[in-house]
Amino acid sequence: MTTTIELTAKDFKGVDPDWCPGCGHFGVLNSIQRAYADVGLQPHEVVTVSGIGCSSNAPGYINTYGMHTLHGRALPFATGVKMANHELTVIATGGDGDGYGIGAGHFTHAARRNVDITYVVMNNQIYGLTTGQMSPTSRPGLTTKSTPFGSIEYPYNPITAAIMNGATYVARGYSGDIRGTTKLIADGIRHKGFSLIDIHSPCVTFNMENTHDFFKQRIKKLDEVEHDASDWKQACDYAMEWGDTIYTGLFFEVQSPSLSQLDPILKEGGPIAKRDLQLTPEQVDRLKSRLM
Amino acid sequence: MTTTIELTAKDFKGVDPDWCPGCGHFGVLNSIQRAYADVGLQPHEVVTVSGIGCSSNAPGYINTYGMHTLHGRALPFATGVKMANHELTVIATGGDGDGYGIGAGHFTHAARRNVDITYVVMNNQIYGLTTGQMSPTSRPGLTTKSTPFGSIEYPYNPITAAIMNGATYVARGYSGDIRGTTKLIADGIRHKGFSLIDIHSPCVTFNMENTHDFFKQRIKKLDEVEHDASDWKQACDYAMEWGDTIYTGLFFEVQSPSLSQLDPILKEGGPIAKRDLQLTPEQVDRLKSRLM
Amino acid sequence: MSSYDMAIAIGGEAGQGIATPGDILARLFVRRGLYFNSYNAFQSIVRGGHIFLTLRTTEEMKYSHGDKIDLLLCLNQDTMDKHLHFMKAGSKVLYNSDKITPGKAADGVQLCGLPIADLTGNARAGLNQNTVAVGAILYLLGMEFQVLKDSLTQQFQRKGEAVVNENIKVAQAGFEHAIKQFEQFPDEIPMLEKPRGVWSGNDALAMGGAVAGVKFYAAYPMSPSTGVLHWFANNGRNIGAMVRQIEDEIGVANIVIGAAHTGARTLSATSGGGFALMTEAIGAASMMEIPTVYIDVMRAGPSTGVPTKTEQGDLWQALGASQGDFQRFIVAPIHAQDAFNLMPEIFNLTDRFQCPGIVLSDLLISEGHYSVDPDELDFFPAIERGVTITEPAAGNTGYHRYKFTENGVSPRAVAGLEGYIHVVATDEHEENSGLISDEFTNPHKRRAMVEKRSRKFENIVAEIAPPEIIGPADADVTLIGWGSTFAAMHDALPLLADRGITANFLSVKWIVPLHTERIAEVFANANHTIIVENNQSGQFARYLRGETGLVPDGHIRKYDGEPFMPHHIADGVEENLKNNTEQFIPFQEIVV
Amino acid sequence: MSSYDMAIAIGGEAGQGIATPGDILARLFVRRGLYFNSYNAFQSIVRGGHIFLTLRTTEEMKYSHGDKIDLLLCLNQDTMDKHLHFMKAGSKVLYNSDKITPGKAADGVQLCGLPIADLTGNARAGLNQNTVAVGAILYLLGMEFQVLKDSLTQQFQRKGEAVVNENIKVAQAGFEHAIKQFEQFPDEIPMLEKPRGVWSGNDALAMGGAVAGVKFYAAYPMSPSTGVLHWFANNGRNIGAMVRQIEDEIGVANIVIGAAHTGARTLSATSGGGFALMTEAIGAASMMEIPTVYIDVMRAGPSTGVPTKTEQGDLWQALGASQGDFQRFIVAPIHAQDAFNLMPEIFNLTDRFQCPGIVLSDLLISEGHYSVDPDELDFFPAIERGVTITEPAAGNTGYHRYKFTENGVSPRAVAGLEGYIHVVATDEHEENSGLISDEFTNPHKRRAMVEKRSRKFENIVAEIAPPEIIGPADADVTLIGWGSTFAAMHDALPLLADRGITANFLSVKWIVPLHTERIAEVFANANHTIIVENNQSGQFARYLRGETGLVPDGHIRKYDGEPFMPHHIADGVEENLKNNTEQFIPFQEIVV
Ligand SMILES: Cc1ncc(C[n+]2csc(CCOP(=O)(O)OP(=O)(O)O)c2C)c(N)n1
Ligand SMILES: Cc1ncc(C[n+]2csc(CCOP(=O)(O)OP(=O)(O)O)c2C)c(N)n1
Ligand code: SF4
Ligand code: SF4
Ligand SMILES: [Mg+2]
Ligand SMILES: [Mg+2]
Repeated sequence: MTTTIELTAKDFKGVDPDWCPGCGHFGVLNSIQRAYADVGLQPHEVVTVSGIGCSSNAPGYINTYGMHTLHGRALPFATGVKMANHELTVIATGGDGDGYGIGAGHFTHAARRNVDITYVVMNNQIYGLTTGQMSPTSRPGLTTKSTPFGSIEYPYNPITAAIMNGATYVARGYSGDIRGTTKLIADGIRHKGFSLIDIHSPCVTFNMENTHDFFKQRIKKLDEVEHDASDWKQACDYAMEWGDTIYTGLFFEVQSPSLSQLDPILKEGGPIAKRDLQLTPEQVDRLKSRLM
Repeated sequence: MTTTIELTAKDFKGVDPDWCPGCGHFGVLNSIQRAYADVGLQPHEVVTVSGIGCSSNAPGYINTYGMHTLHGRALPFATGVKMANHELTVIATGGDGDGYGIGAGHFTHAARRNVDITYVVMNNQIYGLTTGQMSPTSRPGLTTKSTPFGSIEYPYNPITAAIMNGATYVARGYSGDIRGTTKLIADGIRHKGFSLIDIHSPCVTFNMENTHDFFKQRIKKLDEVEHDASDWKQACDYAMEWGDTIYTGLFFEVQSPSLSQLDPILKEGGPIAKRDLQLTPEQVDRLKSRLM
Repeated sequence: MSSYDMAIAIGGEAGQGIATPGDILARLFVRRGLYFNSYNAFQSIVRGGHIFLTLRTTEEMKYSHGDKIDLLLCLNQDTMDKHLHFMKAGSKVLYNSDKITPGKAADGVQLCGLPIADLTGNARAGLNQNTVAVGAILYLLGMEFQVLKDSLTQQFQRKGEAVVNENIKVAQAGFEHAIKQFEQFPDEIPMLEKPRGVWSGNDALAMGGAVAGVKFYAAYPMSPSTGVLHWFANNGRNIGAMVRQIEDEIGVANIVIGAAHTGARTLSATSGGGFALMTEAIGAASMMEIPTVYIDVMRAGPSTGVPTKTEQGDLWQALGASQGDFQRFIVAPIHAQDAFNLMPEIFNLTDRFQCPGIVLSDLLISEGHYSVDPDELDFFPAIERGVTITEPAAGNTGYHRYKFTENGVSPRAVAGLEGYIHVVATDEHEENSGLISDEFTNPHKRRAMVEKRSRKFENIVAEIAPPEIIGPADADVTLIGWGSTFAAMHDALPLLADRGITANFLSVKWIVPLHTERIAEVFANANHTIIVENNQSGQFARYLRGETGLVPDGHIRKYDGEPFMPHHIADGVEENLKNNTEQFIPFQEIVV
Repeated sequence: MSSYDMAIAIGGEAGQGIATPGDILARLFVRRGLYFNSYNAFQSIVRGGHIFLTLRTTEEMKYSHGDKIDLLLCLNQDTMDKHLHFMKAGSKVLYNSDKITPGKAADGVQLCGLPIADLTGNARAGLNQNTVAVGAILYLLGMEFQVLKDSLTQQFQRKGEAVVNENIKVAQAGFEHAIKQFEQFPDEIPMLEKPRGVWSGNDALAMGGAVAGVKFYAAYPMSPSTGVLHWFANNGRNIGAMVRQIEDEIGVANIVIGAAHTGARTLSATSGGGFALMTEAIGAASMMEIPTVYIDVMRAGPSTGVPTKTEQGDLWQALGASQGDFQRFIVAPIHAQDAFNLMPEIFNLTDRFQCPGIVLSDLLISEGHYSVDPDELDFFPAIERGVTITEPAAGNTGYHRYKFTENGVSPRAVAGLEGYIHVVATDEHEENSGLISDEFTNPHKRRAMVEKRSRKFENIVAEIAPPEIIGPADADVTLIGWGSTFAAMHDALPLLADRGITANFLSVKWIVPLHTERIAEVFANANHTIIVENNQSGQFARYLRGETGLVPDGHIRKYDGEPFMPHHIADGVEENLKNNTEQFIPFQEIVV
């Protein structure tokens, strides 16, 4: 049934994005599409799931199955898809507000459970779609519509948080670096378990501080330094650096069984979604005998 | 107005708890009451806020202002109290399900913002009040009513999570050690900023693994080892240990301005809650002039 | 004379092991083929407090725990003090005479003291008092000891022979003491041909889901819905279903939609507070047109309220769940077996009409235990998935997920199929899923899509059976209720007949769609109408008036946390007919 | 003849700077003391898409953006293509003739091409086309150039003299081109004595909160409510109020209760999806008896829906917010100034009756801009806190938070006071806050506490003013609406009069409590009743029938995302009177 022709990024193009010209999310979208092709996926084998936000519009722009759901809820939806049909490749896409603000609880627990999802966050350190308010990753002092005198909150570090929550693949990209980001996403898809790829993706309309220029001046690749991705302490050290240098690359990776590998119900019988709805007479007999 | 007599733990006693005999929470309650006395607080200057759970019944058992709120929401309520009247001492109490399960998002952000709240979690690695289901801190293999064949989830580590989220005082206690726990709570109250005291507090009815005996055999105090509480890496190392030795004590402490210290609105004018509701003519004139 | 009807109440505190004698007696009754039901009044506390378990067994089908107690077993002084006054002539009161002092009983009440220490040779007397009592009860009911022996053997065999023997010994002591000291009940306990089983309402909901094909169950624990989670946790492996405990109800409500999008039938259950958190997702499921079913087991509210008490207080929450106008089914089962039957029905409807379904159960139904005859249950119900596409297609099918159709239902392809790639979206969208909220917000397209969805429900009432009136035609009074009040209304009819009032009743289960024509017909044919509901504000009465304009002649309401007993309704009818009161609130006699 | 009434529409795409000419014109109008209102039709996209801003200025108070466009400014070809057909004789269409090709206009429409490159000497022509156009518009309206000069100076002075001069230069070029090429509108634009200001509905809500004493505002951004957050963020320091952006709406809904418990007046605003997440907390506030106010600015649903479009779709969500029966106020302001006035009123009520309040605004009111006369606003409204205790007391006061009282209101001590230590609880509780859900669940105490709370609302309708009918008595038709439909109903009356139909209307703002008697009176006195609402299922009609049994003769509904224009209502009335249709859904002519 499944025809396996080699596909290219183009085959994963959906409708044209209506993001602002120059928006960082274009680069991320591009990288996701390339990564799908690089991994050798077929569009119908992939489900791209998002919440709500500029970044969360991505599923419509991608030629795979897509779920464009509720603000902050991409991960529960994605987990549902993956658990019910673990043969599918499931990617969650979203923004910093969506994932680390309203979605922080789900992020914590999806990472902890090591659900086999690749989570691509387009982190612009602002709420874009709602026209520019502080986000959990906004840096102190950032002036936004909700902080006209500058933010006074300590920012959330998604990399260190993901590592501590139990994510087994944790990376940071920059949307201007399509080649690097593509590789991080592709490896994240290949990784079995929960992978986070947090991507700095400038909002050119509302965040006047964390711009393309800002990152271009500061980004340094972990490849260029000595970093052992199995060493969480070093990973956190690099991830915490936020000054003249900001690191991108794979911070942390470890192999441990993912939730679908752990749940005995998936050991045989194939995906939940494809099982017969009607019970078998044997199953019914067991249910009946429990009643008596 | 305020009369300052030296009070003892007794003065902080509310109605008698209806916990199961032997429940770990008794020790925590006791420690909280002692800590209030040790810090020299007056009952009416304190607000004890909780969610819902066996542990969350604590406010009724304590003679201070109390809010017994919604499951998982102790921290937003407590933050509201603290922000509106930062002269009050605000303690949040709760369980592992309440705080790290449904409340994980709030926990993340309250820690990040360094709200000056002391958060006392009675961690029994189970959902007690709902008669025994897996919690986020349940260890793999634990059989509970929702995991009759054993939990397959990786547990949440509140200590390392709190440190990475930005909490500025992070400790672990054991409810059987009332003296030690009292000190940790008292120091947490004295600390300016968000403090977590995660306390192993066995559920004698539903968790047959993480019992008093279990902890008595394993607990070792950080005082007994060389530990620098300003070193987050060492703190995480000790916190991750979960075998023959389980550490209690102060894992991490750092001083940085709390949210009420940072918000310029509190720099003068006293607590929000005590301000005149009616605007002044000058304030109104400024509002009017903005309209024109 | 009247058929066999025996109610046994056991009172004590949490931790005194009330469940065990309750379970043993229940099994003994249903093995004789008798009907059985039980109601447990307890508190939100794990040990201590006061528990009062009422077990009723009958020869004819009864749904409520009734109005009388024939036998009261006091496991502590408190029970004696609180409930003795309720006991009428001909009833019996058992108690441990070593520890409990009986109060002053009404004439004709037999006080049956059990000298537990003596009878058990003092061996672990506290723990064994329940078994002694069960032995005594067995005699009082006129059963042979052998059946109890078998039952105890089965119950304790996991704990070894010594425990079995010990239990049999003390039970026998109780039995023999009763022979010597107490009088049996005059009515002979029937022995019918076919044994029955026992289940709870939560078991029925879960099993109904299982036979409907639920293969993914997710939940966050919340009383009184947790029994559904426990059922799936215990039975999931047998039926090949995944069971996930999630971090909160928001996660639950959304994960089941994600799973359903792959084609699985998915289910979750919660109570009012958790349901409040789920509402946003319910609107999302409807907008994306993905079927899934949410159970709200109602408890006494508002807010945390009284977690261990019953109420029908979430009707308006279900009606008002999530913003905007959208399609969803709402059904309130009227008893446990109805709950089982409704699950496949609502799953078929949600699949066919591609929207979520809400099941409003309550603590009374869900935590009650009932006899059940498995042969009356359809374990292989028809599975109707409507125009759900689950097979791949080759090439470009030109598939549009939200295609305009005459009845508003668009063929739904599940995720992962070759040939049907599409996006589902909570933003308003076009036939091809393009967002109408973006770039060009076309009001005509928006209107057309709203109307497409709403067409699905235009003739929806034809899809469900109209509610049936029960009882004599042309009765003096017609009672109208919804959901769990079925039990008390059903059992109130004979009481009313005894008082010279003929009554019939209508139990509405489908809230959306509402069978307005049938209900209007019932009102039109009634001599006097009374709405019965277990809440304060008359949630159903207000909803019904809004949909039909119908206003009853009277109301009977209860909101003290306890369910109606049949005589509460009979009293209310009498009062109302005498025109004493338009709204009757019964007094709860049993206080735990 | 009729008084001055001028509607200007500006169409283009997001990012073309439509707001600036809109703001300049608005300021020019209100400085002349004219009434003004504007409606912006746009999409959920930050740049691109199609924006259509309608500005209406009138000599007499009008509430809606009206039915006609007198002057259309096309910033791109798309606007020309889409909206030219809408232009009637006597109207004018401005456009950049370098880039935009006019279509075929109706007779009597003046097409006014602006050769922007010529007029500006090509200097940054794109950016300046708006300013050229404003210059031309000024002439067409018959205003002197000087006022625009002042306005531009003020607008651009932050950017330096060069920018100011540049803008004045190109504006003047537009003005002079118009003098030479175009015909002025015949009506003279009035100059009244007293200048007005401008605000949005969200400004009005926020400022109403500020004068009511809000000192703690928390929110999570959500369109179309975010304007309230932005207002507080900008003005909080002036009024001494704390403003917090929280991680999600659940946090928001709960943090405001915590803050209110210390005695502060607290406020938050969201839209439907966020409100869904807040409902659990609203029930909690009511159970704990802590006052706070939640604003839901409704947008087109269900689910994410159409974030930039209006609808009155959350009425049932508000009515069904949270489980169980509990007390809360629900009010739907009918226009911006009403929103301002209602805020102190609902804060006083929630303080006096110790429960939450819900304000249902919608995108139409909240994001619309309106002229306002600050002297008509009460910035020092009475603050009534009822029996709120904010001063400490010495010694043991024997204080019980939930004391039984005749009217159900118990004195409420705020947290932190000496002498009043107590616990507030979401579990059912006794007078002294002891939990009824624990240890002993006493049904009588439970019932008494439910009744205490419900007594608070027994005579609550007396606390609010009844809705007033507007228009002639004994009219042919009586329109009934709620909330924002006030504007279109108000402005439809003269249209109907022109068509020979006398009409009056009732705009209901208080949903809970509902003034059932007054509404019944209005129905009784009406010759023909029609309910007008901006949703599909008739949410208010269904609620009204449930509360009163009243059923109107017809319905006018709209659910395409756009608000009613007055003629939509007039058409609906006509159709309905002709008995052509019981339910009229107007066709939306302007499509953006
Ligand atoms: C429950 C809920 N709350 C709020 C919103 C409004 N909202 C839509 S997108 C968004 C934030 C988007 O920020 P982010 O996730 O960082 O994405 P970005 O637009 O920056 O790419 C918010 C608050 C919503 N849709 N639903
Ligand atoms: C929204 C909501 N969901 C679920 C519940 C049910 N519930 C009450 S307490 C509890 C868990 C308690 O566990 P924990 O917080 O660990 O406290 P413990 O009882 O173990 O001390 C749950 C799930 C609730 N009250 N509200
Ligand atoms: S607002 Fe920001 S995030 Fe959104 S599309 Fe524009 S640039 Fe991108
Ligand atoms: S159930 Fe567990 S946590 Fe709850 S009171 Fe009993 S021992 Fe303590
Ligand atoms: Mg963002
Ligand atoms: Mg716990």
